[in-house]
Amino acid sequence: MDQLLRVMVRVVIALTLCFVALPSLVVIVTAFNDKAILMFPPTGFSLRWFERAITYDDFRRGLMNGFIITAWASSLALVCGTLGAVVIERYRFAGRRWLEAILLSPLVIPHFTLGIAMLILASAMHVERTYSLVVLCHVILVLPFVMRSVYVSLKNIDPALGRAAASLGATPLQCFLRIDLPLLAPGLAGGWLFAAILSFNEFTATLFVTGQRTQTLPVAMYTYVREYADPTMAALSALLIAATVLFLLAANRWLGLARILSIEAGR
Amino acid sequence: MDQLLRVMVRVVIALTLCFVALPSLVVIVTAFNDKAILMFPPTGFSLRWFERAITYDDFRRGLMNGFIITAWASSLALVCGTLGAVVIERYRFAGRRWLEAILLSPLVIPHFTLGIAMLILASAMHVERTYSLVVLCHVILVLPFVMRSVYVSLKNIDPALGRAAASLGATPLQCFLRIDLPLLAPGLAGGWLFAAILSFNEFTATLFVTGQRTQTLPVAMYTYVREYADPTMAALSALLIAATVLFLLAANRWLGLARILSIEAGR
Amino acid sequence: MTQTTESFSVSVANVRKAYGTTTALDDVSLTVQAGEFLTLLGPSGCGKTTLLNLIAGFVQPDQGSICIDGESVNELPPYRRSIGMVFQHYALFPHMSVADNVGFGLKMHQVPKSEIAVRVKAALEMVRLGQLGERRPRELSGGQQQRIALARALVINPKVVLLDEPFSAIDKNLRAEMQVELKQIQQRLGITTIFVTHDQSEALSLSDRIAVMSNGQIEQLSAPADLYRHPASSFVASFIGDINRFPCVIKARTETTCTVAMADTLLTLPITHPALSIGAAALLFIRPEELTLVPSHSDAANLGTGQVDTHVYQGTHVDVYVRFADARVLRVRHPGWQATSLFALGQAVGVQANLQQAFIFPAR
Amino acid sequence: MTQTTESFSVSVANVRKAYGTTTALDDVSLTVQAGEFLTLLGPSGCGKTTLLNLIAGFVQPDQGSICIDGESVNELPPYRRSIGMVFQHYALFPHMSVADNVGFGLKMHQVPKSEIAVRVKAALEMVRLGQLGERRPRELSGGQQQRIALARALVINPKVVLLDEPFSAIDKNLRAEMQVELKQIQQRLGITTIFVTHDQSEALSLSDRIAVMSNGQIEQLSAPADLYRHPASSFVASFIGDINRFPCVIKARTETTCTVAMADTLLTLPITHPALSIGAAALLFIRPEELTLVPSHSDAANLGTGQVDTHVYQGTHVDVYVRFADARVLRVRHPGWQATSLFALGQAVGVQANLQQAFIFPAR
Repeated sequence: MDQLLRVMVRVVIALTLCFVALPSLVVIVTAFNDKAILMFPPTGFSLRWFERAITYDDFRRGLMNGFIITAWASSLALVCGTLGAVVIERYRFAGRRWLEAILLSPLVIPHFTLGIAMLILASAMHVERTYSLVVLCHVILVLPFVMRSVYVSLKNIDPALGRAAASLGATPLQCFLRIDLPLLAPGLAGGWLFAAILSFNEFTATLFVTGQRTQTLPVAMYTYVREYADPTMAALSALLIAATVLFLLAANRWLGLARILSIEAGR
Repeated sequence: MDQLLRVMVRVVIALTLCFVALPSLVVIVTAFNDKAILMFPPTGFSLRWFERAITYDDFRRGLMNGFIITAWASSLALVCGTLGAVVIERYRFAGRRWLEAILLSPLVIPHFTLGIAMLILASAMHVERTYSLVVLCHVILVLPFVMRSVYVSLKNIDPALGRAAASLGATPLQCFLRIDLPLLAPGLAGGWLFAAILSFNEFTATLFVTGQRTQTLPVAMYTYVREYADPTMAALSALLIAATVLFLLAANRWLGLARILSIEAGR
Repeated sequence: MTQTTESFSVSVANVRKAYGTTTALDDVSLTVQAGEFLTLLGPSGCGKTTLLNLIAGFVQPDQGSICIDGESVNELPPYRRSIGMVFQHYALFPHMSVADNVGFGLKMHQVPKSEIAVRVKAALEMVRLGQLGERRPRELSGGQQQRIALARALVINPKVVLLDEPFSAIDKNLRAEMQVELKQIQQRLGITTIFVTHDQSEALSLSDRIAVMSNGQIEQLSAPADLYRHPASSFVASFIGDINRFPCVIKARTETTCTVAMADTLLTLPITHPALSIGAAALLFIRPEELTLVPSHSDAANLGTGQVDTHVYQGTHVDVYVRFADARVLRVRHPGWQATSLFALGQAVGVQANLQQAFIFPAR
Repeated sequence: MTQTTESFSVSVANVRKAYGTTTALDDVSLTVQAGEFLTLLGPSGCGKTTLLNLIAGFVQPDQGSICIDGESVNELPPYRRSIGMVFQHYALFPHMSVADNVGFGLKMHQVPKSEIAVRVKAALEMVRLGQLGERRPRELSGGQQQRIALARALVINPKVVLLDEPFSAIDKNLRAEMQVELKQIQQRLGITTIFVTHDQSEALSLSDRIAVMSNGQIEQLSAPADLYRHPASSFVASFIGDINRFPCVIKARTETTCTVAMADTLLTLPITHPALSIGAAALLFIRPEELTLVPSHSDAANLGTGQVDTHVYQGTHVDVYVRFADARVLRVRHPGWQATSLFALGQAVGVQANLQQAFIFPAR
């Protein structure tokens, strides 16, 4: 009985692993096809789709836009999310639960709705589809993830440390700068990183708020895919996957994967 | 100095709250406009867009599809995610960190890439754009969130409980069924719920893997928005937001919001 | 008012504090003399930590005033109160070296760098850890960490040092050593010290005076030997030291003595509480070391005769539990180790009490 | 082999266990007699918990065999070993009522429902909590929870009950009471018991025999009074009870006595360890209660004269710390409370030792 269960558990886990890993593998393999068609398995070997992915103008512009938007959005979200997490974790006040619920709400509001809302807002305020609009939209989307990361890090700071610092003459500001901030740093870095990855990959809401000039890489990819069916898309995806893996491996050494993906469960 | 800081903190938090809450409010208000245009602020009051949202055929079919896909995807992800979390948390083996990394990878792989990969896979295996394809895709996407929720719940179970049960004569299977499972139940329910909300709202990958017959609500909405610019979209979004809020309020009473959104930080 | 408070290092007057509907402190007043080692002792939830946090400034009183060195500090935040504080779990800053931890308070007080180095070195040598300045806190043992925390609190020359159960997380075998070290440092520096603990033996060994607290009030404030030898209430008698407790009834009383009936025995003993009237129910307390085992039915057996129930060996002595016919169990302390063989389990023995050292309080 | 092990309730033979490069147990052998209360005592990391987990089956030995009631259990999983186990933090199932917790083991052993109810009731009454069956564990105090955990472990009539520091999370003032209760239940049921603790006073008071462990090995296995009065090594002497320790040098020896030089004093005392050769460095141990304070420069002051350094009051006695000219500090136990006034701080006093009760071991 127990033996049977053990085997079943292994089978389910193996299947799950396959299905989770398969799509990425398929995309990577497909990218090396020599024919101008998205097909698996490939019929020949070629690197030309990689060349096209790297040299295609819209992708280059999308990548640059993505970096700009991601950098701003993650950094702003980090500031707002840290403040929110500190206020919610450290102070007890009426409406604390409401504040928390509102800050976390982008987790459950469809990105779709957010995109449309931003579009309506922009037109109401006669704002162009500028970078700020996209950045604002992304800040809202990644805020909950940053908050979670900071929140977990905050929970792991012994409240007695703040009291110790105060008894030694540190004002609340000195205490925050010299005690809390250095101890939060890994959590902040992890939160920023995760937010950056999410922001860089965001498509749904971005589709509504970007124009030709401000479009990010995923939007450029979507536009491309509607015109061409060649493996350039796959090649670009493979490059992105490789970059993400390298990036995370590097970050993992400094921060730990669990911290980046905010899955650590307290102390 | 400290006083100034306090004021600044309040201003930043107030601004953040505004920007996070604003889009939802704008969408809801816009939905009541009487003109056939997405405009804020509205110029008159009407409920006709709500009527249209409820009666429009594609939306009805999308809703039904969404329910079917969401129910299957969340439930399958719950089983796989629970097994994955239990194996990673309870057993120490070579490749444990790799297993964890692969199961969590959908957090950082663009949904876009996943959608394309599923499309390539489906055509390679000559599979139609059926429900199973969409379900599979969603299982992969929500798996990390379920795993995180279960993982946190598992961490909160005192390992001594399992030993106590064993010393009292419980086999590993009895121990799992009578001790672990009842104690995991709230975490499982929270994980399922969060997965369901994410799956229901997913757009990017779904866009690639659904056909006319299997399209979910977000895809139907996208199709609609490309044809019409009237407030029906806003009305539908408002209805979805209302439903989500009611749903979460109800679940909050039983499970706690922190548990549903997996932001609790251990004990 | 100022005149009376000026002579004290710390004075707490009529302080009240409630959390919601729970009263944490109920009209507590207390004065601590300069250089005194005062302990707040009580079970968890008695209000001792709340009182400490009020003095430190981490908690605001609902009512009442707190003075340090004769000045009211009610309006001062913790970082202006000139206190040194030591916490249960050390609360060392994990991202700083030991030397930076100890120097943190001096830095906050804008002491010049060169002076900081000198004073940190002296403080570390005071706690006999002069060579550990470059280490990180997590590399040290619990006892070492707490000594660093003590050095950090003392190096800023605070007006008063507050210690919140500082030894409760430290291995029991190291605790006695740490206690002696703390007491010697405190005596050498002559610094006013307020110490919170729930461990009565720790309180007895360290303090000049002990405030025994219960339910947000101070039950008794006395020197350790007074507390042990003349408890003011049945709570204090039960909480301090090992003790036997029996219900009894007052049968007769004079100015200084009273006669009580306990089961079928009549005992005459000194009065230890004013509110004892004839016929009232009372509680009789007597310590195990004031009891002696005698042959059964001996005339000396003024508490009666029972059976040996259990031996509890403790190295320096054996506690013999004697069970009476009416199910009362008495704990009798017998020095050395021979009691286990002298008084076998089940054997009938008489119990003789030194009634001059018994306490009697009204039953509440 | 079977013959020798059959007469013991639990027997552990030549067990080794390593975690990576750390040796947790190094060739440990141990036999526990039926009905015996045996304690594994040692500092954290000494291997005592590993040994308990090996007997329970939660950990597999690298080498060696474990028998329960004469049968090897090496190949049996924990749920087939017929053990009852009590954990430090109670480990009650939080989603079950107290009665369901206690009945869980019976259910797992397929006992009929009606019998479960009867046996659960009896077990709860044994720990004097008969009325709490319907409560949830979290509604109970720590002491009550641990009594429930004990009832749960005992109700299945295990061959041996294993207790892993069961009282260390319990309030100190309740601990003594719980210890007496455990000992009485154990004696009444006559059940073989293995108890793990790092608290030597708990070990002394409860055990029939104590195995003192250090670095994965058993240093001494003796009855409590033997351990206290005849320690076999300097580790045991330091770990059990309060004790003074001094380096000294062996100057002369006979069959039964030796003469040692400590600072400028010569002392003659009984030999307590075979490996003591003339000229070797040694450690002299003597308990505070074997020392007496005498007038300074009295002939009786066989340990010399020093100054009173600190008093540590403990209710039943005062420990007086005497500092000698060579910085040695001696702890002298004086019964009662008068020592604080009899021997003022700074006063010169002589120290007399009862050398018949001193221990001497080679310095390692």
